[in-house]
Amino acid sequence: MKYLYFPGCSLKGTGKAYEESLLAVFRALGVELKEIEDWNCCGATAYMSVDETKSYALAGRNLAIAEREGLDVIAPCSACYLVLNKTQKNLQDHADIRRKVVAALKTAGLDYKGTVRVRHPLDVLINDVGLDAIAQRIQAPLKGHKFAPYYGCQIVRPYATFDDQDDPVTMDRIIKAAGADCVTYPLKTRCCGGSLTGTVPEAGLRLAYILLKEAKKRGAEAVVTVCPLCQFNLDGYQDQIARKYEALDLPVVYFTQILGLAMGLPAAGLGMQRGIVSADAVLAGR
Amino acid sequence: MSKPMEQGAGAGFEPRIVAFFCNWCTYTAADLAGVSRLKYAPNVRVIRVMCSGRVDPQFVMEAFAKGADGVLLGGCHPGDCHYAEGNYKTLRRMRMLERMLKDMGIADGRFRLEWISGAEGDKVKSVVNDMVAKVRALGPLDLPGKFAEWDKEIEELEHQISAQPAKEAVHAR
Amino acid sequence: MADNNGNKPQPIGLPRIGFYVCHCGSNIAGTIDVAEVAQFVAGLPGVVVSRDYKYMCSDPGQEMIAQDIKEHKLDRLVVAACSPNLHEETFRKAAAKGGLNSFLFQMVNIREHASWVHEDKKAATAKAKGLARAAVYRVRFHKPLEKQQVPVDPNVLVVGGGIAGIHAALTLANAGKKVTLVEREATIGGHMALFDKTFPTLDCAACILTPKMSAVKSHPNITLWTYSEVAKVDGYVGNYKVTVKRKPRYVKEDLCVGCMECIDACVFKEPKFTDQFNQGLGKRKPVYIDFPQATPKVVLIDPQSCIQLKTGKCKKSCAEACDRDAIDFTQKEETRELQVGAIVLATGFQAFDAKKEPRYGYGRYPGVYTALEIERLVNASGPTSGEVVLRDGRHPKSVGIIHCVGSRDAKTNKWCSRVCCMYSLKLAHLIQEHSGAEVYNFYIDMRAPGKAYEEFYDKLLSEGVHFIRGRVSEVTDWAMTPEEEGKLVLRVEDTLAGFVRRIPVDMVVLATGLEPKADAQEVRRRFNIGCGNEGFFQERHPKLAPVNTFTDGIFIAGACQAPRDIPDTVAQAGAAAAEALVLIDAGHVELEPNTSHVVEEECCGCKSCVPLCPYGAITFDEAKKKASINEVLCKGCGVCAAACPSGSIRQNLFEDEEIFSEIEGVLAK
Amino acid sequence: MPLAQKIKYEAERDQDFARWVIAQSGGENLRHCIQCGVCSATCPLSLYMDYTPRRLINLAREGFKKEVLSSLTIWLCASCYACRVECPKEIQVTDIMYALKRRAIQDGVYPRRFPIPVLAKEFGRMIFTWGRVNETLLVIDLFLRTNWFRFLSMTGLGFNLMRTGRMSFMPDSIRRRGELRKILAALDGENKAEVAK
Repeated sequence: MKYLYFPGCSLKGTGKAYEESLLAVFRALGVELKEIEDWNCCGATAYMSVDETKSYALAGRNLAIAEREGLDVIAPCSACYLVLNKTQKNLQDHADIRRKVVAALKTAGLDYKGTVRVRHPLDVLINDVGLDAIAQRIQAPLKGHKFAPYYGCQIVRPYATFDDQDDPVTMDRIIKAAGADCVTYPLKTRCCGGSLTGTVPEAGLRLAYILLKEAKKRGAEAVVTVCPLCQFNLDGYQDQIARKYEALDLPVVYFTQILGLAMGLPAAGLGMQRGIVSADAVLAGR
Repeated sequence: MSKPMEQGAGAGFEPRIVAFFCNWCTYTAADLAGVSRLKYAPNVRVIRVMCSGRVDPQFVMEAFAKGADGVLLGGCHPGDCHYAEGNYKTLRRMRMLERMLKDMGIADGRFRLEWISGAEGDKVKSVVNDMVAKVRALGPLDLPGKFAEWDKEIEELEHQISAQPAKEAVHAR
Repeated sequence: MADNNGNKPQPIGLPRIGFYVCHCGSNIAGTIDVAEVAQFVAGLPGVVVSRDYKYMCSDPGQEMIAQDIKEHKLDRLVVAACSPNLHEETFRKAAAKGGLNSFLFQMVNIREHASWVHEDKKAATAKAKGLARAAVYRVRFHKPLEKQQVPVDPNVLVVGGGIAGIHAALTLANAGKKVTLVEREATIGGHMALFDKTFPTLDCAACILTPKMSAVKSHPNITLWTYSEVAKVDGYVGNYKVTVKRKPRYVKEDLCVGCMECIDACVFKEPKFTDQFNQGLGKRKPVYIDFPQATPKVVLIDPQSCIQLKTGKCKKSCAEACDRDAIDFTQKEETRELQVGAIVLATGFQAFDAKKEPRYGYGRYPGVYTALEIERLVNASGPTSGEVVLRDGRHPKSVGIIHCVGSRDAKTNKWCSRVCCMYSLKLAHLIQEHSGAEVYNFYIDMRAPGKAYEEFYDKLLSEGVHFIRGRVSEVTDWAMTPEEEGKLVLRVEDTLAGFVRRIPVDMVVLATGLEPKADAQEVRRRFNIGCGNEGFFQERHPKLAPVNTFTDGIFIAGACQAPRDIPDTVAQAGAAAAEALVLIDAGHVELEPNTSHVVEEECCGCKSCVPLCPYGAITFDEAKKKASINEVLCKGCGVCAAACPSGSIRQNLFEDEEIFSEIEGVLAK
Repeated sequence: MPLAQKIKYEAERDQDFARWVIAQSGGENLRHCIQCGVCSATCPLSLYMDYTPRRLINLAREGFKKEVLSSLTIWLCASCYACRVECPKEIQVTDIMYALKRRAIQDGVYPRRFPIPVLAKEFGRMIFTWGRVNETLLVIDLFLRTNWFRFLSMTGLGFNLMRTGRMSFMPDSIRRRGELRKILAALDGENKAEVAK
C-alpha cells in the first residue's frame, strides 16, 4: 500500500505531533507515505474569502503535482482535506472554473486532468488497511480508558464520503480497536471555532469550553481528534478557558497517537509530550 | 431557457428532430411539461403512438431519409409499460437499429431512446434540450440532399457507361 | 375568424379536408400566429376549409365543424388545439354530429406541445404548421371505424379498508352494487382507528368511525376480506379479473364471535409481544385482536410467536377454550378470484420513519415519540388508557412538538404533508388536557386552510400553547444550564424574535409527514396505473379528473393519491364511488378501435407475431397457415404490427401509411 | 434613548446585488429559502451574530446590500458547513458566506481593525510570498495589525507552544515560488478580463 501524503502547514507547525504519530503508525502498519513534492498551502478557509478561483488554483497546483504520481492523496488536516476535495469536486462540476484553473496551471508548465482521489487517514485505515489488520498490530490495548471521539466539522461536512454526516463512527471504531471505550458524545461534529478562536477569542473560547466540559462530564479522560486546528483550539486555550470559565485540564490527543500507543510504539515518537495539557493520564498504567 | 429556433435564414443550423412518444408515459409527460409551462427547444415534432413497441425501425429510417437530423423515441420506464412489456420489445429492436445506424454512418446521438414516465415533465424538457444541443453540434445530416447527390453521381455514371462502346464494358468486367 | 377558403373545387381522388385551429383564448394565439397557420394549411392539397376560431371546443366551435361538414361535403377533419387527451372525444363527437365517421378525424396538439412550452413565436408557429401538415397528410389515409361495445360487470372491488375504502364501499353498496372490500390488515379502520380525537371538531374518532366499520361488516352488498391482498389483476375496463390472496388467521372467521376466551386461555399468561397496532407501546399475546372494535371482530394468531405454529408442541389451551371450535392451526393461504367492472384503490399512506432524521434522536432518546405513538398514548383505549406518561414512567412537565419531520425537506420528502400542522394542534390540545404540561409547537409555517381550521388554531393560541416559528436543528441531551440537566434540549431559531433559543423539555413529539406506502410502486404496477415523482398514485388530471387514473375503470381515493385529511379523504372516496357508478350504470363501455388485424392474403405464416402479444390475442391457424387476431382481447399496443415482416398486420388509427405520411408531413420543407 | 428609524424604502434595495449573490457558485438556491431558521439554530456562532444566517439570507435575497456586506455575521462564519448540511432547501449557506466575504473585501466595506478580514488578507499575502503559512508569524502579524494589546494576553500560549516545540519563527517556503506566482498572476489576468466584460 502506497499513498501520497499532503501534510499541510499545520502538521509542520503546531500540529507536529499529528505528523509524528501518523507517520509512525502508518509505517508500523506497512503503509508507505510519500510526501508530495514541493506542496504549497491549500488555502484553508481563509483564502476562499479572498479569491475563489485563486483558492482553487492553489489547491489545484497540489493536485496537479500529485496527479503525476497516480496515487491517492492522504490529507490528515481537516481543512486541507476539505479544500482539496472541494476543489476536486468543483473542477469536475464547473467547466468554467476548470478552464480558468487549468489554463493558469499551464502557464507554469503544469496540467490537471482531474483524476486524483483525496482521502482521509480514517478512511484509509478503515477501508484500505482494515480493522482486522489493525487489531493484529495491537500490543498494548488501552483497557479501561475512556475517550470522547471528536470529529469536528470539515471531514464529514459538507461531503459525507466515508462516514455519516450526523453520527460518524470511523474514529469510534479505531478507538475501540485500540482497546479503549468511547463515551457517548453528542457534540462529536460540532464546530470548534476554527480560526475564530484566534481572531475573536470571546466566541471561540466558549465553543471550546462547551466541547471540553461536555466531554469531561461524560467521563472522558481525553478528547480524541482528527484535526490539528481542533487540537490546537481545545488544547492551547485551556488556561484562558480556566480563567474565563473553569479549569478542565483535559488532554486533547490525535487518534493516531491513541492508535500508536495501543500498537506499542514509543510515546515520544508519537509526540505525546507536545500536548500543552499534559497527556500523562492517557499514558497512565503503561 | 431555450434558444430561439430561427435566428434568420442561414444564421445557424437548427436541427429537425422527429420524436415518437408513447401515449401513456412520454406523451403524457410532454403534456405535463406543457401544463407546467416548462420551456424547451422548439425543434422536436412529436408523433403519437400508443406504445413505443409500435415503432417499427423503418419509421426511424424513414424519418432520417426524409430529412430528420435526429430521431427521439420515448417510452415508459422498464416495468411500467401500459401494455405490460411493449417497451422491452422496443429496447431489443432499437439496440439492433442503433448498430445498423452506426454501420450506415449515422452518428451516435442522432438516435436516442429515452424512458420518460407520465410524471416526468421536467425530463422531457431536459432530454429535448440536451438532444437538440448535441445534434446541433453534430451538424445537419441531410440525407435527402445526399441521396440527391448520389442519384446524380449514379446517373452520371450510368450515362458514362451507356455512352461507352460495348467492347470496353465487357473488357472492364 | 379568418376564412381562407371558399368552396374551391378539388381534383378527383383528393379528400375534402376541413382544418380548424383554435386560439384557446390567448393560450395558443398568444404564442402561435393562428391565422398564419390557417392560411398555410389552406394551401395544402385536399384542404377545402381552413379556419381559426377563439374556442374550438365551445358549442359554436363544434357547431361550425358540423355545419362545414354538411355544407362543404367534408370527408376528413383536422383540429389543431390542445392535447388529444383532453378534447379528442369532443371533436370526434362534433364530426359525428355533422354526419362524418368520428375516426376520419385527426387532432393536432399545439398547446401542451407548442404554445405552452415555447417562447419564440416564429419557431412555435413553424412547429404548429409542421404538426398541422402532418395531420393533413395523415388523415387522408383514415378509414371509417366503429367503436366496439362491451358490457360492464356491475361488481366493484375496493382495495384498502381505511376511511376512504370504507366510505367508497358503503356508497357503492348503498347504490345497490355488490362490493368486495379487500384489506391487508386484520381489521378495517386504517389510520383513523388509531386516533382518539379528530381535528378541528375534536369529536371522538371511534364514535364516528366504528359505526361505519360495522355497517361494512353487516351490509348485505359488501363482502369483507381482511388479512388479504390483491395478487394479480387481468382484463380491462368493465371486465377485470382479480386474484386475491387470503392469509391464514388460523381462526375460522365464520365461527369466531370475538369472545376473546382464547386470548385469556393462551399459554402465555402475560402479553409479551410487540403490539403493532399500539405502535409498539403495548404488548400482546400470540393470539390477539387489534382492538375491541376491530372489524371483523375475529381474533388471529401470529405464526411468528405462537408456540404451536412454530414448534407444534403446545397444549393448545386456546383451542380448548373455544366452544365453537373456531381455532384451526392447519389453515393455509387461500387464493380467490373475482370478476369486477371497476376498482377503487384506497391504499392509504405510511408515516415517515423518524429514524431517518437522526438529529431528532428518535430511537436514541426514550423521550422522543412519533405523532402516531402519541395518538395511542392520548387514546382512552390505548396502552396507557389515555394517560400521557413517558417510557420511564415519569409524567412530562413540558412537551415540544416538532412540525415538518420528513416534510418540506429536500433530503427526505419535499412536499408539505398537509395534515401535520392540524394534527399537531390537536395533539397539543390533548397533551395539555391530559397532562397539564407546557406545550411548545415548533413550526415553519402554520397551515390551517380548511373549514373551522383557523378557528381551531385560534383556540390553541388562547389555550396558552407556545408557538415558536423555526425548524428545530437538533434534539440533544447535553446541558448548558442547570435547568437543562436531565432534559431533552431543542435548539431552534425563534425566527419571529430573530435569535436562537434552547428549550429544555421532557417529551418530544415528532410530527412525521405522510409518504407513499413502501410498496406503492408494486401496487401501481399490479393495477397498471402511474405514480408521480414523489410516489403517490397519479390522477388522470390534477383538477378535472382527480379520482380517475390513466387506466379506465380504476379509481383512486384518499392518501394514496396525496396527503390529505379525513374530510377531504371522505369527499374523494365519495367521488371515486360516483365515478365507478357512472361506469357501471352505463352498462357498457366503448373500446377505442385501435386494435390490430391480419390481412390474411399478405400473411406469410412466419409466426413472429404470436409470442409478442402479452394478451394472447394472436393465434395461428394451422390449417390456413395464417395468424389471426382476436380483436376483443387485443388492447391496441401495435407491437405485432411493428414486428410483422410482411406488413400484413395493420393497427387501426396507426397504420404504416398513416405514420409514414405523418413523418413526411413534419419534415416537409 | 435616541430614536432611530427602522423603516426601509424600496430605493434602498439593490436588486443587482441580489442577482449577483445568486450568480455566485453556491448561490443558486438562494431564492428557495423558506426562512425556517435551521441554519441559525445549528450554527455554533449565531449567538454572536448581528443578523442570524437566516436573516442574512433574506437580506441578501431582497438586495439589502449595505446591511449584508457590513454585517458581522459573514465574518463570524467559521465554515463548519453545519447550515449547509441541515438546510431543507439545499442552500449552500457557507459558500454564500464566502462570496459575501470576498465582496466585502473587494468593496472595502469590512470593519477596518476587525481581525478576521485582516487575517484572510494576511494569509493570502503569506501564501503569495512563501507558498506556505507559518502560523506563528501569521498570528504575530495579525495582532500587530489589529490589536497589539491583545497580543500580550497571548504570550502564555506562545510560551506553551515554544515549550512543546510547536512554534517556529522561520517562514516555511516552497522551492518553486515562481511557479506558484505565475499561476496566481495568470488568474489576475482572468479576473481583469472578466471585469472588462
